[in-house]
Amino acid sequence: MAEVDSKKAVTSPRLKVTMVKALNMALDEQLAADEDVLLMGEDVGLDGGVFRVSDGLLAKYGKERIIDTPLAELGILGAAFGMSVYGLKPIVEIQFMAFIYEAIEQVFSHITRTRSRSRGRFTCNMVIRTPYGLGIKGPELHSDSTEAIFCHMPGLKVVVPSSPYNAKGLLAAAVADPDPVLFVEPARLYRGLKAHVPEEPYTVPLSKAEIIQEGSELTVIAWGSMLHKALEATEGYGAEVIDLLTLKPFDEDTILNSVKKTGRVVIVHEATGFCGLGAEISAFIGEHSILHLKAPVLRCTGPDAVVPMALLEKYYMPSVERIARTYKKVMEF
Amino acid sequence: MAEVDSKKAVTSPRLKVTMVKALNMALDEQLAADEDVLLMGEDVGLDGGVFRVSDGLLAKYGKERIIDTPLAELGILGAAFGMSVYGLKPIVEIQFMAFIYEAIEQVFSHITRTRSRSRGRFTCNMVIRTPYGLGIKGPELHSDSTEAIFCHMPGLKVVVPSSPYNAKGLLAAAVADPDPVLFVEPARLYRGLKAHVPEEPYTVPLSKAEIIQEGSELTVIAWGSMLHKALEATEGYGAEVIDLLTLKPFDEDTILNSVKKTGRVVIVHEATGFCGLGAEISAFIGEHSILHLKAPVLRCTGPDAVVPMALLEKYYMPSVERIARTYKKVMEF
Amino acid sequence: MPYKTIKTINVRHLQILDESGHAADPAEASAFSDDQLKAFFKALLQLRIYNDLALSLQREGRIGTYPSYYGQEAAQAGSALAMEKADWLFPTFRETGVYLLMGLPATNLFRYWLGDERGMKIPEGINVMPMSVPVGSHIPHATGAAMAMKYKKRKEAAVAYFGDGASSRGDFHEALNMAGVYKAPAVFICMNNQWAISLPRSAQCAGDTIAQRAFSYGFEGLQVDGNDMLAVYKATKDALDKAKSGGGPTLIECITYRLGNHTTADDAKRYRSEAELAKWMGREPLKRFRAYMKDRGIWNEDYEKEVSAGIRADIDKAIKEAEATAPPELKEIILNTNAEQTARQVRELEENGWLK
Amino acid sequence: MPYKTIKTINVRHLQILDESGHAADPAEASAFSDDQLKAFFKALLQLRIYNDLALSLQREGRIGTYPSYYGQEAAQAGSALAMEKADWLFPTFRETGVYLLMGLPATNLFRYWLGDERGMKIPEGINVMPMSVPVGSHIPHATGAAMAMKYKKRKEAAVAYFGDGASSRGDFHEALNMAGVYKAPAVFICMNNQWAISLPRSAQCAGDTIAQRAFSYGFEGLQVDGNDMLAVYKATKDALDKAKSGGGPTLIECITYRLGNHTTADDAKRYRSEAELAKWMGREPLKRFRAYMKDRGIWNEDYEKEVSAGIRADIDKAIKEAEATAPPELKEIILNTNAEQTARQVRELEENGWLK
Ligand SMILES: Cc1ncc(C[n+]2csc(CCOP(=O)(O)OP(=O)(O)O)c2C)c(N)n1
Ligand SMILES: Cc1ncc(C[n+]2csc(CCOP(=O)(O)OP(=O)(O)O)c2C)c(N)n1
Ligand SMILES: [Mg+2]
Ligand SMILES: [Mg+2]
Repeated sequence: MAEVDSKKAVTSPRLKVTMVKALNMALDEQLAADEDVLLMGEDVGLDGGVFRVSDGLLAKYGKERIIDTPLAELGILGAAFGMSVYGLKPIVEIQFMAFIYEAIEQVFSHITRTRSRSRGRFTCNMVIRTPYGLGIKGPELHSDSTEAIFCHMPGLKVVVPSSPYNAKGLLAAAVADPDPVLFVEPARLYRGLKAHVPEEPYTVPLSKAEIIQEGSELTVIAWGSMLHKALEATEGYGAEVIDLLTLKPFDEDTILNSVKKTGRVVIVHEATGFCGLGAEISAFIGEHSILHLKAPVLRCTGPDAVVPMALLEKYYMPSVERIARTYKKVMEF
Repeated sequence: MAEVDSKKAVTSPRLKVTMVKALNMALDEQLAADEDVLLMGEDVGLDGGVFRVSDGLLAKYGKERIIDTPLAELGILGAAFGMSVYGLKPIVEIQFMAFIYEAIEQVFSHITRTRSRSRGRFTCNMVIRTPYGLGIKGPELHSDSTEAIFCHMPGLKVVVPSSPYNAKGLLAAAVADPDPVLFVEPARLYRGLKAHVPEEPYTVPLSKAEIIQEGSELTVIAWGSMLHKALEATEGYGAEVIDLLTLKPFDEDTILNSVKKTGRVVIVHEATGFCGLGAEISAFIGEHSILHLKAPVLRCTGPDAVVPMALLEKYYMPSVERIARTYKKVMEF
Repeated sequence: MPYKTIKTINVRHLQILDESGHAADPAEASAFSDDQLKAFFKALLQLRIYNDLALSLQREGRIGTYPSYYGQEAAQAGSALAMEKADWLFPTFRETGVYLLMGLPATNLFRYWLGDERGMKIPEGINVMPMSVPVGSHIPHATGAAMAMKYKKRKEAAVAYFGDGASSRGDFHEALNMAGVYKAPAVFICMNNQWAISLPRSAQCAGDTIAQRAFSYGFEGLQVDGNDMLAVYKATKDALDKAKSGGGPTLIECITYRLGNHTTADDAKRYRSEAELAKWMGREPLKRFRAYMKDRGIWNEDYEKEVSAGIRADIDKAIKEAEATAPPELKEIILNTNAEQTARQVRELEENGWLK
Repeated sequence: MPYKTIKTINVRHLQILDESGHAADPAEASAFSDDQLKAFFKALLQLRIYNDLALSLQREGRIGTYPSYYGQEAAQAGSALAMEKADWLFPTFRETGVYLLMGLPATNLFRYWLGDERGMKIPEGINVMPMSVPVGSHIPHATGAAMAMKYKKRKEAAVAYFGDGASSRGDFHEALNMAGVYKAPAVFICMNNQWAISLPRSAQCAGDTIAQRAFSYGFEGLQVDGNDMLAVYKATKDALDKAKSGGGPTLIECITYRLGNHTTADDAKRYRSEAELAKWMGREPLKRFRAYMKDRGIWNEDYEKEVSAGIRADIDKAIKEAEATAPPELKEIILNTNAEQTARQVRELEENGWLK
């Protein structure tokens, strides 16, 4: 897997770490800096989380701040909401993205609406972390990527890191944000790549995309787990690759500037295409840049089908070849 | 409110009825025709449903088939799923669209996946009916329109009627469909328009849009509650107005044929724009018809904001003026 | 017999005034001072009058759909008056009376019932969350706030109000279970008013009491005569004290009755009998409380008239204020969605002409 | 005292074989015939051997993540053998043994653990739903199926299996509450194996038993020694009989223990003590059952060897078959999403070259 070592990650001392470790460092920093920050979720304590993102934190911060919860996702998010309106800053881990579904009412009817409902009296400074995506040969329902559903919820920010560096900095920014943030972590990249990460605290700003590779022939927009495949598939083109990082609200300027330059766009995501985030990006570009477009904006996504289990997962997920085919289509239009 | 009397609704005897009555007739027919059809939900029995859609059915079919349930949306949809894999055909009423959120896991992780999960051994012939939308001065969370979330769920069909005639026929088709259907009823139109409806059973096919008004200058795509406003706003243009009827999977041919003719498109919906269904339609048109487009595909939607209560609702919802402004933009591009 | 009993659970019930209003438990009743009783009575009257006025306003089209709490005044007032300022409350849409007694200006409430979000902009210092509409979904919030209080080592409690219908919901279960696990200083008050719209309590759940559910979560649940203001007050106070002294949560099931329609959009005649209504009308809380005040020799008609007049004047003023309030600005549609507006939101504000 | 007790609940426990395997209740135990005991023993052995082999396959990388049910064989076998063919089962991912005993070919199971959906294409005539992964979410399905059975006036029951962790979920609550309301012929079997991944039962809920929850739903809940195959069988049988004769649902809490890791991706050493493990190893179900067979004079080593050999041969054959199965065709990714493919799906099948 290609290593994406952000150009910004050059301060020293630096550590070469996985995304899991980078997230662990970010959590540690946030907990150390502010006693109102708590971490809660299933198995986040002694077990350190099923992916070990919270490894060691229980020993350091105690069970009042690293809260192992009963198996009750809606109770967890509901309680975290109660904590946050009271003034704490809970970070919630949902073990796998599909397990947040029981708690969607909490997200959609309370977490994202309390500021509006109370005209600002009550707000919800909460981060919900959850792994997403295929590629880990997980059991059924361990590989969903339904970020688009959450992007459709006014009031929620949705963030997806793609490297250890930006994972650490974005998580810090998410905790600092006064509004709720859904922080969706690409499980396939948890340990799949290592990169240098500064030891000291830093933030990577929300709502800013990063241009991972500059180019003038084709704009490629991707995030998280698909970013590296999308990048790999650009070989042979002068493609500009945008790592979206914050999906909602996304960085409009970076996208439009690139489209102005290239006139050709492919959006890559793992989720099923219909009503996926790719649709929104495509519609947005169409609305604002149609005169710059030299070809249709194409999406390379998962099919309109239920997310499969291990044997079929690598076909469902856009492969480098499938992505390259989409680029070719756009380039040859 | 404009009366949309479908050209197809010409058989006699005909009754001039509201959408509520048309839905009631459809339920009555389905229950009469097949003893495996049941209706369940909160207050659907004696009370006849809070909108009276099931008025009189308890007396006719008894409490084993018209099931008043405890206040437990996930239990209701979960139980209905159990019934349907066992072989029944439950029609579930969710009192207001926002109250399905607690049960989204049932929809997303079971109802829509059981055919795939069991490779066809178990299927789910279920219809979930729920009212949506602003314009009824409802309390908070009584006016959501989050159809896009459900459109993103592979395996689910999403249908929205716009008239008494198609409400009756689409509901019949939904019950006949072997897969789960979310049937989203525009609350604002429940009693807002009356139209002639045949007394005898008929179906309006799923996945077929209807051209409500032919035209060659502009394609307008809308559904449900917004259709009539979108139609009204076309005054002065030779606009072709498409009533989408089935949102997922939508009728691709009708859309593309119209776009080929007009080259200009506006999509109107009440839901917030970001990742709304308008985005998917726009992206789809961009992918398949960019060379026919003479202007950007524009969306006229609710803003990126929490759905408001009564005093602000008419501003949030696209008004005839706002829609007309969007048409103008596209026409003058 | 191979079966052996391994656990026994006893569910208790509390009543201080009997159904006609005389002291069922004279010792407990006489523990309340005259001044306390007068304050309670005033609260009951205030709630009754507010509700009556709200219903007339609705009939006149001056407010929107309104959920009457007629018949539930003792349960609302008895619990609300037991709270301290620092406690946090998580009510439903029917707890209008609780808001009033916790100090929310009636003006706010009338604005809210007009469909104006600003009505639920609760003033700083009043720790009552906006009314929760999705039934049951707010119960876990009280658990979380209570966990936060415990973490912060503050002597406060979090209180959730909800109905008999809400007790069927998953949120109820997850919330009470978590509260039990963390021994959170929470009080769960179930307003069992016998109906969830058209569904009677007996069809809502097959258990004999809702109170008994608490035992599965490791804490006590008790039933209280919810039309007996003294019993509600005492049960709530005891539960709050227990919570604040580390004893963990309590579930209180107030047995009461919704004498009116579910909301002004409902017609209860469709689903319930006149006989049932008449039976409960006989147990109506204000009448009972008046009877006890008489027993104590501290009530007469003039006294009630005087108190009523004061209350009515206050509420009339609030209505005037509410109706004189300028409508919300259009930019409000977007402005409160998040702390800072996004580029798209700014565009929407401009394009829709909502900035003026 | 103004408080009075209005309800008393007694929670019962069932054990037939004691912890060392001797008859705790000789009368009940002797009601089982030698042939029955032999069939039970064979089932226990079959489950033990299957699980061992699955674990080795996983270690060799020949199947994916696998959740061992080591230690829970009596609870699975005892309940499964009490079922009739017409009953409908709603299990979790840990009930592999239940599938085997209900007649699902082991080949299917091995395919499933390889990550092949076809493994859960349950043959017609076997009414067991595919394994449910989202914990607790399938419990309402049993309620619904049971309601359907009652509506169809069939003498059948629906059975949900779930863990101690699942009992904290809202779905558990809504499902049992509805089952109580409709007196649905459902049996809810909680496999309380003391752990939900790293969370011990004591931190899952503060109530003393999970069984007692049933009373809030208006029906009985009882605890059963889940490592005592006879007790599990009897409790399940009784509950099924009651359900089928109109007596409504039952909740059975099987007290058992997960002797292995949560799944092969888990390391239980991170969170639980050797001492606890050793204690439960002493109560392990196969050993206990063997001891009782010995008491009855129907067990010796040769007998066990012979039975084992037959089981092992069958499972080996199933593994070979499973491994010889051709991988799923790529079009399977889409084909089972709905009954008929949409235009978009057809395009996707073509563009991705999945039709060949
Ligand atoms: C989740 C949800 N489902 C349905 C509704 C519609 N609804 C509003 S109140 C109500 C009944 C509530 O009953 P209960 O909890 O007993 O409270 P009460 O109205 O009696 O005060 C229903 C079904 C809702 N608001 N939320
Ligand atoms: C809704 C949901 N949340 C989290 C998970 C991850 N998970 C899988 S099994 C498990 C623990 C289940 O515990 P229990 O119900 O006791 O069953 P057991 O594993 O002990 O058999 C968890 C948390 C899941 N599968 N579903
Ligand atoms: Mg009620
Ligand atoms: Mg367990």
